[in-house]
Amino acid sequence: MIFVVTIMMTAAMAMILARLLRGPELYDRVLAVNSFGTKTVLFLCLFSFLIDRPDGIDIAILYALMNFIGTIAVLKFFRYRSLDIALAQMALRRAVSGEDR
Amino acid sequence: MVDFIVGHFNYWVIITLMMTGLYVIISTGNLVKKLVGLGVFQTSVFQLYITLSKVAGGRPPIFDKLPGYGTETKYGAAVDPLLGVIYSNPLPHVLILTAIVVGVSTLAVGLALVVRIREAYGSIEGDDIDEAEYKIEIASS
Amino acid sequence: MIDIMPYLEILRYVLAGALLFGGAVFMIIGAVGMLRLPDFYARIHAAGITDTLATVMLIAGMMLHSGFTQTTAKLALVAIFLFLTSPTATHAVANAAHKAGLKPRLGKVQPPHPRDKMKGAK
Amino acid sequence: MGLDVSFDIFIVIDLIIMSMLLVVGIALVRLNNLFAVVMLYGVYSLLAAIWFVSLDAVDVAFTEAAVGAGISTVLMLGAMLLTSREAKPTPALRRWLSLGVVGVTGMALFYATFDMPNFGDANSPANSYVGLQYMYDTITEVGVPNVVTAILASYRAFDTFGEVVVVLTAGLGVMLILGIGTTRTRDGESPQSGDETTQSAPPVTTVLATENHHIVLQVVAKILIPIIVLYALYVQFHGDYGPGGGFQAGVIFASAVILYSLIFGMDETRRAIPAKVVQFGTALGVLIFGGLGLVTIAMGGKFLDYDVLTAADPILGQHVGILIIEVGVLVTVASVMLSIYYGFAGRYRELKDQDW
Repeated sequence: MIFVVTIMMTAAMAMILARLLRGPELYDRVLAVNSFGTKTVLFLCLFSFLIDRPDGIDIAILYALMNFIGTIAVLKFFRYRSLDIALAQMALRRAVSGEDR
Repeated sequence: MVDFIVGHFNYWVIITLMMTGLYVIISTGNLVKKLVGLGVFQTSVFQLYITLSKVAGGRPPIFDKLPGYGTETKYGAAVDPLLGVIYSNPLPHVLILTAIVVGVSTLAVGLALVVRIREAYGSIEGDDIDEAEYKIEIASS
Repeated sequence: MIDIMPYLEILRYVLAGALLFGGAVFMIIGAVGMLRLPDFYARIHAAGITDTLATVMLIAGMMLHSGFTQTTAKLALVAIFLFLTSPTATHAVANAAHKAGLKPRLGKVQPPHPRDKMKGAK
Repeated sequence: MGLDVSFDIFIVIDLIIMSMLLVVGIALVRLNNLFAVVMLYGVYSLLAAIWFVSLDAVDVAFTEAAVGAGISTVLMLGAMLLTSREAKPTPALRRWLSLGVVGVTGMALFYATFDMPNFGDANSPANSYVGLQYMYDTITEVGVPNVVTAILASYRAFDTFGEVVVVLTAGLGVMLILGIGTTRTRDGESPQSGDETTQSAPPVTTVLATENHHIVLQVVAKILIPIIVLYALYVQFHGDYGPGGGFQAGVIFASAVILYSLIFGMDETRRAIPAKVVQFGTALGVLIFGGLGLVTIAMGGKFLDYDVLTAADPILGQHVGILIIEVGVLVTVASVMLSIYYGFAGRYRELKDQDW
C-alpha cells in the first residue's frame, strides 16, 4: 500500500520538476523548489515507512526547516540587486511576449 | 547479461552525472557556474562510494537494540545472534561524511575568491578576466 | 460481549490506507495544477492544495499506520513544521512577486503565452 | 510490507530518483540564469540525499540535506549577489571541444566499470574485510549503536580531528579573503566596487518602518528559530543512537542564525552574536577536540583513546569521549559557517525591509 503511494508521490515530484525546469519567471521556479521540498519531506517519511527504519523521518524534519531557509534566502537575495533590473526585464519580457516572441 | 546490466546500472548513472559535472566545469566561462559543476562532480563521487557500500537487502548500520557487551576479550568478540541481520558497510559512510563538510568548506573559499576576483577585475567571466589582466599587463609595462 | 479489538485493528489499517491514498491523489491533483495553470498566481493555489490538504492526509495516514510509537511523535513534529513553514514560504513568494511588479494575467482575451501557442492552449 | 520484501522492489524507486538526478544534471548544463542554476543545485543535492537514504546511508543523507541543500545554497546566493546574475552562453566551438573531452573520459570510465562488483554484492572486497570487522568490534569496544558515529568519533578520531582543522582553515581562509564584515561597519559603506548602481547608498540601518512589511515572516521566524536550535542539539546528542552528530548539528545551528539574519537584518544578528564571538568559536572547537586528546595522554592512554577517561568502565569512557568531541565539532563547524556568512554579508549594503 505504502509502495503505491510512494510511486504516486514520485509522479507528483516529477511534475513539479517539470514546472521547475520550464518556469518562465524566477518566481515560478522558487515556488516549484519550495513545493518540491515539501513533497520530498513527505516522500522521505513514506520511504522510511517502506523500509521500516524510523531514521528517515529525522531527515524529513531537517529538510522541512532547510527548505524554508532556502526559499527565504532566494527571495531576499533576488531583490538585492534587482530593484531596477528585474522590473525592466519583466516589463521587457511581457512586452516581447505581447507580440510574437 | 541482464544481471550484469542491473548490477552495473548504478555505476553508469554515476559516470553520466560525473561527466555532466565535468562538462559544466570545462565549458562554462562563468566562475560561479564552474563551482556548481564542481559540486555536481563531487556529489557523484560521493554517490559512487555509497553505491559500493550498499549490501543487497541490508539495513543502515545502526543497531536497533544494542546487544549485550560481548563477554569475550576485546578482540575475540563473540558473534552476536543480532548480527544475523544484514547491515550495509559503514566505512564508506564515514569517509563521505567528512568529505561533504570539507567539500562545502572548499566551496566557501572558492566563492570568496570569486568575489575578490569580481572586485579586482570587474567580471567573473573567464575571457573578460584575461582581457582585464592583459590591459593591466600593458598598463604596467 | 464480542471482542472488537481485532476489528478496530483492521479498521485502523483500512483508514490509514484510505487516508494515504487520498493524500496521494490530492498531491497529484496539486502537481497537475502546478503544471497546467497558465499564470504564477494561479499556480500558487495549486501549491496550496499540496502544502495543506495532501500533507495532513498523508501524515495522518502514516500516524494511524504506525500506532502509538516514537515514530508518531516524529511525524507530528514533521506535520507541525510543514504546517508552519510552507504556507509562510508561499506567502513570502507571493509577496515578493507582487512587490517585484509581476502582474497577474487577467481577462480571457489574453494572448496565450508563446510557449503554449503550439499546444493551442486557449 | 517491510524489509523482507525482495530486493528488487526498491530498484523502481532507485530508477526514478536516478532519472530525476539526470534530468536536473542536464538542466544545470543548459541554464545560464545563475539564480536558476543555484536553485537547481539545491534540488540536485536534495535528490542525492534521497538516493543516499535509499542506499542505506542515513548519516550521509542527513549531512547532504543539511549542507548541500541548506548552507551551500545560501553561500552561493551570497557570492552571486556580489558578482553577476547571468552567465554568458558558451561559444559553439568550446562547447563541442569540451563535449569531446567529456565523451572520451566517459568512455574510459565506462570501460572501467566492467570489472567492478555488482551493485549490492555482499562479498565484494569493499564490504567483506574492514567494514565488517568494524561492525563486530563496535559492539564490544565502543558500545555505540550507530556504527558510523562510532567509527567517525572513536576509531578514526584522529582523522576527524584533522578534518575539523580543515574546516577551521577554510574559515580562516574566507576571513582573510573577505574579512568578517567589520569593514562595513567601520566606514559605514561596504567597499561595493563600481558596478551598475554606483551611487553610494546612505549608511542603511534597518529602520523598523511603522507598517512592517514582514510581520508574518518575523512572527514565524520567532517561533521557528528556537525550535531549529533545539533540533540542532537533539541531532547533536542523538548522534550515538541515530543519524546525526557534530557536523550536522553545527550546520543546522548555523542555518538557524542565518535565517535570523535574513529576516531581522545583519545588524540585529551582529548584536546577537558579535563577530568576535564567532571568531573565538572557530578556534574553541578545535581546542576542545585537541584538549581532550591531551587529557587522554595525561591519563595514560594514547592520543584520543577514550578508554582511559573513566578507568572503571572503558565503554562509558567511549561515550563520554565521543560526546565531548562532538561538542567540539559542533562549535567549530557552526562558527566557521557563521564566519563565512558574516564575511559574505559584510560586503553588500543591507536591503531595507520595505524593499523586499
